[in-house]
Amino acid sequence: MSPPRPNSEDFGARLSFDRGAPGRRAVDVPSWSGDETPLPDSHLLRDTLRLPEMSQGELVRYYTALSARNYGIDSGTYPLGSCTMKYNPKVNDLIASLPGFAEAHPQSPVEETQGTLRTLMELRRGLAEITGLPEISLAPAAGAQGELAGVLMITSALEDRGELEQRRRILVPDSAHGTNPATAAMAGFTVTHLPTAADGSLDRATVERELDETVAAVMVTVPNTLGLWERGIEEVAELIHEAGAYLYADGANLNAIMGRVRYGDLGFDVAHLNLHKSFSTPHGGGGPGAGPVCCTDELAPYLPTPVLEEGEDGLVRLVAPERSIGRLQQFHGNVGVLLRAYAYMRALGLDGLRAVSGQAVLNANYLRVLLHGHYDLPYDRPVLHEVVFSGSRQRREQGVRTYDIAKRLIDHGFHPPTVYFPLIVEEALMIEPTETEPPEAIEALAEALIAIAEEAEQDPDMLHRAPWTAPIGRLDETAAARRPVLRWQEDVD
Amino acid sequence: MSPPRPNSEDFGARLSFDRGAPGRRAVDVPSWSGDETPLPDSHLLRDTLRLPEMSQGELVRYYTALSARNYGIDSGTYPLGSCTMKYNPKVNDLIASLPGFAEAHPQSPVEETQGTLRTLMELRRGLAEITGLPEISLAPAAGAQGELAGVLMITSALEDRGELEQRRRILVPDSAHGTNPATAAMAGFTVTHLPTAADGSLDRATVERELDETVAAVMVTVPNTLGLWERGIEEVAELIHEAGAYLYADGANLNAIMGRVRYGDLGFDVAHLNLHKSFSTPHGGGGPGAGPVCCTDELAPYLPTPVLEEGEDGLVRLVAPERSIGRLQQFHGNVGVLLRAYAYMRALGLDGLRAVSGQAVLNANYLRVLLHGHYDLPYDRPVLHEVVFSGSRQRREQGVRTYDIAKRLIDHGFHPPTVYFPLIVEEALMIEPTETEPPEAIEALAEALIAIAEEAEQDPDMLHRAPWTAPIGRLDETAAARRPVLRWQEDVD
Amino acid sequence: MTSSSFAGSSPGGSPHPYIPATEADQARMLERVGVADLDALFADLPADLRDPAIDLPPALTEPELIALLTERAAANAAPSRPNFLGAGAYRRSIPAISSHLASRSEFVTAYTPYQPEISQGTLQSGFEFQSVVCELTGMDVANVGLYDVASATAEACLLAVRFTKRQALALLEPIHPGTADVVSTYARGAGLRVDSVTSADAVSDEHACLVVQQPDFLGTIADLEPLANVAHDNGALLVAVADPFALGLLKAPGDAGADIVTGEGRDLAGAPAFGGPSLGLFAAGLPYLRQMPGRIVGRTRELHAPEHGDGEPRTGYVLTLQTREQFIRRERATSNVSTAQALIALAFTVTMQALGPRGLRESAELCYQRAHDAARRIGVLPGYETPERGPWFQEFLVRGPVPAAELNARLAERGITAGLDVSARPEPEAREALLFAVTEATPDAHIDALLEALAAIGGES
Amino acid sequence: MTSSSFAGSSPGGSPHPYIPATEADQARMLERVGVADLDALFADLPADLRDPAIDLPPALTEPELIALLTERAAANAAPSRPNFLGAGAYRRSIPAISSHLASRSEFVTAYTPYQPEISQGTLQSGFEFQSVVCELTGMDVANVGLYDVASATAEACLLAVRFTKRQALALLEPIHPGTADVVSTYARGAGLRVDSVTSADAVSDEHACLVVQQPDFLGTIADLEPLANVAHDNGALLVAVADPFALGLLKAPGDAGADIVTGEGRDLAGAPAFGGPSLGLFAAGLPYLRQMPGRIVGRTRELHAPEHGDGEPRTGYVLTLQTREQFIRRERATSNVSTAQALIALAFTVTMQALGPRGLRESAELCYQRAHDAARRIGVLPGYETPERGPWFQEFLVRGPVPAAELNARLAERGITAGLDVSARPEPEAREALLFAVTEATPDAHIDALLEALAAIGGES
Ligand SMILES: Cc1ncc(COP(=O)(O)O)c(C=O)c1O
Ligand SMILES: Cc1ncc(COP(=O)(O)O)c(C=O)c1O
Repeated sequence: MSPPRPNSEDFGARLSFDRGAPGRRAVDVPSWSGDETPLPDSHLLRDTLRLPEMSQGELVRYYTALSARNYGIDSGTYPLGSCTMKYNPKVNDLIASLPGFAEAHPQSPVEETQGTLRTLMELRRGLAEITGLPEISLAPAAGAQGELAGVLMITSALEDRGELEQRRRILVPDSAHGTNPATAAMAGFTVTHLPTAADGSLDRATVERELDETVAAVMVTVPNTLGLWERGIEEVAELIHEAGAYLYADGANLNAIMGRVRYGDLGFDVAHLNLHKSFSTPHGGGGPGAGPVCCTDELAPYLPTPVLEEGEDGLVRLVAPERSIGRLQQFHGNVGVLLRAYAYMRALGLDGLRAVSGQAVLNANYLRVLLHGHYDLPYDRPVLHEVVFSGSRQRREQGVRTYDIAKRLIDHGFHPPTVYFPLIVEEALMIEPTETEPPEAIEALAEALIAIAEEAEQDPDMLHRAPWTAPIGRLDETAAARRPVLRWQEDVD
Repeated sequence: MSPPRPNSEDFGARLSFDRGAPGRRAVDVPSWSGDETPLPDSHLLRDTLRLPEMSQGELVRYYTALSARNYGIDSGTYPLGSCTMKYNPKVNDLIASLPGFAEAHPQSPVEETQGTLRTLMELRRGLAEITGLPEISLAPAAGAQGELAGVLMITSALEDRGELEQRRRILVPDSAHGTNPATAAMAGFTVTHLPTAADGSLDRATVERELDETVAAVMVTVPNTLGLWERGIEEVAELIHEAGAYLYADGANLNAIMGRVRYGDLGFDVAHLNLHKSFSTPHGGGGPGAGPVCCTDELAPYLPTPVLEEGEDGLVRLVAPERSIGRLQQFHGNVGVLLRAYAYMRALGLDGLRAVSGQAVLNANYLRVLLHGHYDLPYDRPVLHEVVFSGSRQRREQGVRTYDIAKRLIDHGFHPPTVYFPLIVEEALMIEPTETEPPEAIEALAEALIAIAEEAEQDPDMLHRAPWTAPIGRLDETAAARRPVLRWQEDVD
Repeated sequence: MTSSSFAGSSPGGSPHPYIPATEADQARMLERVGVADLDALFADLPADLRDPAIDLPPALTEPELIALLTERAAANAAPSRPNFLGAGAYRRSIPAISSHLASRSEFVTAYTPYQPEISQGTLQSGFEFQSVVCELTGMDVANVGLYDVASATAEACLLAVRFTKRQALALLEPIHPGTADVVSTYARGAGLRVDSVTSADAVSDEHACLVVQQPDFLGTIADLEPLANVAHDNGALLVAVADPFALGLLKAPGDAGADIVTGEGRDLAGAPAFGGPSLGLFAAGLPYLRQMPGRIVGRTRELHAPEHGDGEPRTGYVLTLQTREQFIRRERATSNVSTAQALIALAFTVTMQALGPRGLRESAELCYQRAHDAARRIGVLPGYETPERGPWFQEFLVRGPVPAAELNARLAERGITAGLDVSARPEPEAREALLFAVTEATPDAHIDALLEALAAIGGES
Repeated sequence: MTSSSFAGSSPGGSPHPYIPATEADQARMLERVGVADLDALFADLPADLRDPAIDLPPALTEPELIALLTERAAANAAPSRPNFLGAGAYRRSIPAISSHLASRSEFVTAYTPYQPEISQGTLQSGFEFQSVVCELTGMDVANVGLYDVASATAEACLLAVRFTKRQALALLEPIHPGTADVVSTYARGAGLRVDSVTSADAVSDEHACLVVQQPDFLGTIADLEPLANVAHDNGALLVAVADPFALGLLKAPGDAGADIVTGEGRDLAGAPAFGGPSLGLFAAGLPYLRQMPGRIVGRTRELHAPEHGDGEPRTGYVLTLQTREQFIRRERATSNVSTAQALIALAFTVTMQALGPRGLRESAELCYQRAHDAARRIGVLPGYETPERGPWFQEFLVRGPVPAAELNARLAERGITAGLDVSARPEPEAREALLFAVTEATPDAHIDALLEALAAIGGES
C-alpha cells in the first residue's frame, strides 16, 4: 500500500522572488558615519528595484534544496561523450582559493603577481610539451573562444600573406562539434562540410577534391567525435600545407592521447585545448572553462593578447604578440581555472598523464565490448576515449528513442551519455566513461543499458514516460520554446 | 503504473571496507629521500592493518551520498525541543577556519596567540554580562562537562567549608535532562528527585521539605524543560542559600531569556551554557560543542583550568585558579566553537540577542496556539522557547504512539521534535521552533501535525509503518541492541 | 619506504589516487577487450610519432603540491597590501553564504544541464540569475551569462550588426581599453569598422550601435537617455556596458532607453582572482531575443502528472530557444559560445539575493560615500587635486605634486599599490593623473595609510 | 543612509538577517497568540529583575565582523612561522577531501542522530569511525568518540573502577601532564586515589588500572606487552593512551594486551586549532562493552521491506545500547556525556580512509624518518645533544649549550618557536632539555632554519 506523498510540493513554482517576505534580508550593510556627499541628480538614479527578500537561513535552505535537485560527478557516473566528466580533485579548488591567488588584482604591477604569473608560465610550458606546439596563449575562456582565436590567427596570417581575399573557405568534417562551423562563420569564412568515410575517418578523396587555393584552413577534431583516431591525419596535414592552407586541431579530446602523440608532431598549425575537460577542472554546470590556443612558431606573432614572457630580470610578464589578433577578454582569462589545471598537471606528471589516457581508452573499450550486440555500433572498431552507439534498432523495433533510453538511465542512477551527437550517427548514444570511473561503475552502467534494452522490448511505454525517480518528471521542452517564459514576473506567479 | 525502482540498492550494506579494491588509494604520501633510520625492533611494530582502499573519486562519492542521507538545519525545520536547532551562520565557520586561528598551536607562547586569547577574553566578558555571573571558564567541551565542572566546584567549596562529608545529596527536578542526575552521580553525590507541580514549576513544598544540612546543591533548569518559567525561583534561591546549599543553573535554555533576565540576578551560584545551542554553533551530528561554566565570585577560585586573565602588560593569559578543580581537557576546550560563538555574539549585540529571545518565545507560543486542541497540552499556559504536547490522546484513542507521529512527520518533510522527554509528560512531543524559523515554516509544521492527527484517525496502520519517503524505512532498534553489530567485519559482510 | 614487509595493502596498486583501476583490474579489462596491453589500444596512432619525449616536471603528491602552491600564492603581494586599483575589477564585500552555496559540489561538478530532470539546481538558479539581471538592467530578457563583460559587449555589437544589417560600430570614449580591444577582435572576423567616438554626435546611419560604458572608464556617471535618443534617431541600438553594482544606485539602463545591456559580474561573485573567472552579463529588449547569443533557461512543466501529489504537472526549467545555438544551427548560429561561466553566475545571484533591494542600494551608497569622502580628503592635501568630469561613483582621478608615474612609484615604495596611471589618455582631466578606486570594501586603514603617504610625498617635493 | 526615498524594500523589516520575522509577521503572530507585544510574553519573569542593564559591544554587520576577526587572526603568529611544539598536538598532512567532505552542511548542521531514518549519513559514518578505530587499536568495540584524549582516559579509568570495584589508579610516567590532570579532576568526584608511578612494579591489587601513554610524553615508544602482563597479574586493566597516527607504524595496543585504548584524533581531522575541537578515541575489549561511556552506533535492518526493490529489508544504522546512557539510566548511567565531537570524528575517518593501510603506514614512516633525520642533524651540532630514553617516534629531547629556557628565548628572537621546555621534569634525560616535534608535515625550510639558528646560538655561546 502506497502512502500519500504529502511532500510532493511544486518546488520549481516558487522562486526566490516568491519566498521570504518584504523587509527580510540575508545580510546587513555597514552604515556610513562620515560626511554625507549628496547623491547625483535624481534623474540619474533608480527609484525602485525588485529583488528577493529572504532571511539568511531561508536563502541557505533554498540553495541547499536546489543542490539536491542537481546531479554532478560527485553524485555518480556522468558519461557525457565529448565532455570528459572526470573526477575534479578537491585540492585544486583549495589551491585556487588561496588568498594570495584569489585576491590578486588583474591590473597589479608584475612585481606583485609573480606567484600567479610564474605558475601560468609553467603551465604554458607544460602544455607546449604536451601538444608539441611551442607557443601558447592561455587567454581563451573556453574551447569555443580558443577556436575563434585560432581561426582569427589564421585570418591574420593569410592577410599578411596577401591571400585573405582569395581563401574564404574552411573545411569542417560533418562529425565536428557545432562550435567548429559556428566559429568559422563568426570569423567570416564559409564552411564546407567534409563527409566521414565508412571507417569513421575523414574521406580522403573529398579532402583532396576540396583542397584548393580558396581554402583557408581545415578544422579537424583529433581523436574525432566518434572516439576514433583520424587515420592518416599526418598525410592529410601535408596535403593541406601543400595547398597553402592551415590545419586546425580541435583538442577537446586531448585526454585520449595525452603523452602518446602530439598535435605539433602530426603537422597541426594551431590547436585549442579544453582544460575543463582533459585537465579535470570542474565544469560548474556550464563553466567557467579554459581553452588555451597553442600554435607553431609561424603563427605565434598572431596569438591573442596576452601571452607570457620571461624577461632577463627573471620577471614573468604579460605582453602582446607583435601582430596579435587582440584581446579576447578585458583581462587575462579564467586564471582560477588555469591554476587548477596547473595543479592537475603537477599532480600527475608525465607518467600520470599517460596513465590517464591509457585508462580512459581502456575504459571506453571495456564498455564497448560489454555493450557489444545490445546496441548498434555503426563504426565497429576499437575506440579511444569514447564510444558511440546507436539506438536505431530500438527505435525501429520498439519505437523507443535514444531520448527515452537516456531518460530511463536516470532511474538506474546514472547521468545519461551525450545523445544525438555526432549528427552523423542516428539516435546516437555517445559514451565517455573517463579514467576516473572504476571498472565496477562501467560494468554497472553496461548492465543498466542492457537492462533498458530489455525493458524496451517488454514495456516501451514505461520508457516513454521515464524518468520516474528523478526530482521531477520528463519536462515539456517544446512548450518551453513555443511560449518562452524566461524570467520571474509578478503576474506569471 | 509504478515502474521498477532499479536503484533501490541496499546502500547501508556496503561500507567503505566493502568498496574500492586492494591497491587503490585516495592520496599519495611523499617518499623519503634522506638517510634511512632503521625502524624500531619489529616486536614494537604492527605487521598488518585493515583499512579501506578507495580512489579519491570513489571516497568523495561515498560521503556525498552519505550526506544526501542526512537531514540538517539547512535541509529544513528541525524543531528538536531542548536542542535549539537554529540556523548556523556560515560566516562563523569562515572565521573559525582563518589560518591564523586554525593553525595556532595550543602550547604556543602567549605572545604568539593573543589574537585568539583576546577574542576568548571578550567572549568571556560578554557571557558574564549576559548571565550576571562574573567569573567563567570556557574550558568545558559541552553542556554535560560544564555541569560536571559546576558540581565539582561545589564539591571543592563544601570541602573548604568542611561540610563535604555531611552534604552528600543533590536535588534534581524530575523534569531535568538526564545529564543533571548523571553528573551529580559522577561527582559522587546521591540524587533526590523533586516532583513538578501542576503548574509546571518546582513543587515548593517538597523543596522546603527536602532542604536540610545534607543537601549540597539544587540543580534547576531555567527556563525548565517544559519551556516554562520556573516561578518563584528567586525565592527558592534564598531558601537554598539559607539551607547552606548551592543553586546550580542548567543554562541550556538560555536562548529563551537572553538579555531579559540573568542567572546571577536570580540568585544562582553557578551555571553552564550550551553555546552550541543558544549561540548558534553547528551541532555537527553530535558535537563539537562548548559548555562554559559561569559562577559567582565566591566560587571563582574553584573554576576549572584554564581561565583567562589580562595582565598589566596587556597580554591575555591562560591561568589556573588558585583552588581550581583542575583541567577538564588536555588543552583549552573547543576553541573553534568558542570563536564561532563570539562571532555570533558580535553579530547580534544586545538588541539582537533580545530580538532572538523575543522571537524564539513568540514562535513557540504561535505554534502552541496553532496546535491547541489537536494534541493534549498537559501544562496549558504561555510558554517560553518551547512547548511540550502529549500524544496520549492519539495513543489512547487510535493506538498511535508519539513515536509513530514523529516518524510520519518525516514524510511531511520535517525533522521530528524531541520525543519522550521530559519524562514527566507521557508520549511527549517537545517542540522548539527557534527564532530562525519564518512564520510560514511554523504554520506548515502545525498543518503537518494536524494532518497527522487526522491520519491517525483514518489510517493508524499507515502511521505505524512510517516513514515512507525517507532514505530508509523504519529501523529495528530492538534487534540492534539485542544482537549488537558495532563494527565492520569481513565475515559479517 | 621500507614498508615492503608490511601487509597493509596489496602490491600492483592503481597508478594514481585519481585513477581507480589497479593492475589486477587492468589485466581483467584488457583480457575482456582482447588486447595485450595499454599500448595496443593505441595501435592506430602513427608508429613513428608515438610516445615522443615530453619534458614535464616530476609528479607531486598532494602535500607537496599544497606546499608548492602555497609558496607561489605567497609570492604575490599580500592581500593585506593597500591597493587602489579598479579600472574594471573592484573589491566588494561578498556575503559568506555566496561562496558556501556556490561550492556545493552538486553545482560545481555538474556539466551544462543537457538533462533537465536531474539538473534543476543549475537550471532554476540560472532562471533566478536571468530574473535578477533583468531587474537590475531594466531589460526584458537575459541569457545565463557569457565569458566576461568585454566579450559580452562584442557579442552585443554582433547582435546589433545582425539586427541592423550595418557594418560599423561606435564606441563612446572613455571606455575600458580592454573592452574596446575585444570588440575590435570580434569585429575583425566579421569585417566591421570600429569607430571610437568622443561624442554621440559622431553616430551616423552607418552605425549598428553606440556602445556606452556606465560609469565610464574614468568613473563618471553617464546620462544615458540623451545618448539613447541620438542612437535611435540614427537607427542605431544603444548598448550600455553597466556595472551591476552601480546599478543598485543608478537608473536602470533599460529605463533610459538602452536596447542591450552588458556588464561584469565577477566582483559580486567573489574575489578579483586576477581577473577571472569572470562573468559577462547580457540582457536585451524582447525584439532581440531570437538574435541573442548564449544559453537561455526557460520555464515549463512536466509532460505527465507525477504518480503522487495533487495530479498537477509540476514546474521545471530547461535550456530553451536552442535553435539559435551552434550545436543545432552550426554555421548559422547566433554565436559559437558553448561553455560559459555558470558557477560564477550562481554566486553572483546569491550575492544579489542576499543583499536584496535595500541591501544593494545601501551597499552602493556606502561605496559612493566612502569614495567621495576619500577623494575629498585627498583633494585638500597641498599639491593634490581630484579633477572631475561630472558626477561619479567609485573611481576618481588624482593629480599630485609629482608626475603620475613617479607618484605611483613613490607610493609603491611605501607599500601602497596606487591607482592606474591614465596620464597618457586624451581627456584633459586625465593629464598626469592616476585613477583611484575606493569601494565599500576598502579598509579604512588602507585609506588612512594612503593619505599619510600622499601627504608625505607632497611634503618631500 | 539617505535611501529613505528609495522604494527598493518595505520598512518594518526583520530585526536581523538571522531572524526572518518582520514587524508585520510579528504583529500577525502576536495577535494570534493574543498578547500585545513581545515583552508580554515574559510576564512570568520577576518584574524587579527584568531587562537588566547589560554591557555588550555594539553589533557588527558581516563585513565588519570579518574585518575584525581577520585582524584578530593576524594577531596570532603567522602559520608560516617555524614551530616545533608537539607535546600532544602535531601538524599533520590532511587530505583536502577531509575538510571538503566534513563541511557538507547535511553533516555540519545535524543534531545527534535521534531519528535514524533521516540521519544515516551521521550514523553510517559513525559506524565507519568505530570500525576504523577498532582496526587501528586492535580492540573489539569503540564508541563514536568523546571530548578529547584526556577526558576519554579519565572515562577509561572510571570504567576500570566500575569493572574492578577498586578505588585507585596508576598512571605511568612520563604521561602528558594535561591527561594526568584531567584524570585527577574526574577521580576527585569519584573519590579515587591517583598514583603517579615511574615503573609498572608499583602496580598493586589496589589499582583498577595502569595507564600508559604510547608514545610516552617524552616521545619514547613503550613496549606495552610486559606492562599489560604486570597489570593483569595484579588484576588491573591496562589502559593505553595511544597516538592513532603512530599506530600506523606501531603494534596495535590490543595485540599487546591492552584492555582499553584511548587517543587523540584531532590532528588527523584538521589543524591544531589551539587544541580544540579535539576528538577523544575510546575503544575496549568486548567484556567492557556494557560499561562503556558515550554513544555507540549499531547496525540493523528495516522493520518492513521497502515497497520497491527486491523485497528484502535494507541495512541501516542506529544509536544502540542506550540503556547505558544518561537520558535513560540517569544517575545510574555509565557517563554523563551527551554531545561529543561527531563532526571531528567524521573528518578523522575520511583521513584514515583516504590514506588507507599503506598510506597511513608510509605517512607514519615518513614522519619517523624526518624526525630522526632532524634529530641526527641537531645532535652533531657542536654543543648540542639529543638524549634518548629508548626508541622514539616523532618527538625528541634537545639539550643545548645554554639552559633550556634561554635556548627557547634565543630561538624565539630568531623567529622560531622551539620545543616545549621540559627541563623541570624528573627524568634525567629531560634535564635542561626542550622537547621538539618534527612530523611528516614540518616543512624542510623550517628544519633548515632551526639548524641554522641552533648553530648560530651554539657559535655565540
Ligand atoms: C569536440 C568539442 N569541441 C569544442 C567544444 C567547445 O568547448 P567549450 O564548451 O569549452 O566552448 C566541445 C565542448 O563543448 C567539444 O566537445
Ligand atoms: C536541558 C539540557 N541540559 C543539558 C544538556 C547537555 O548538553 P550537552 O549535550 O552539550 O552535553 C542538554 C542537551 O543535550 C539539555 O537540553
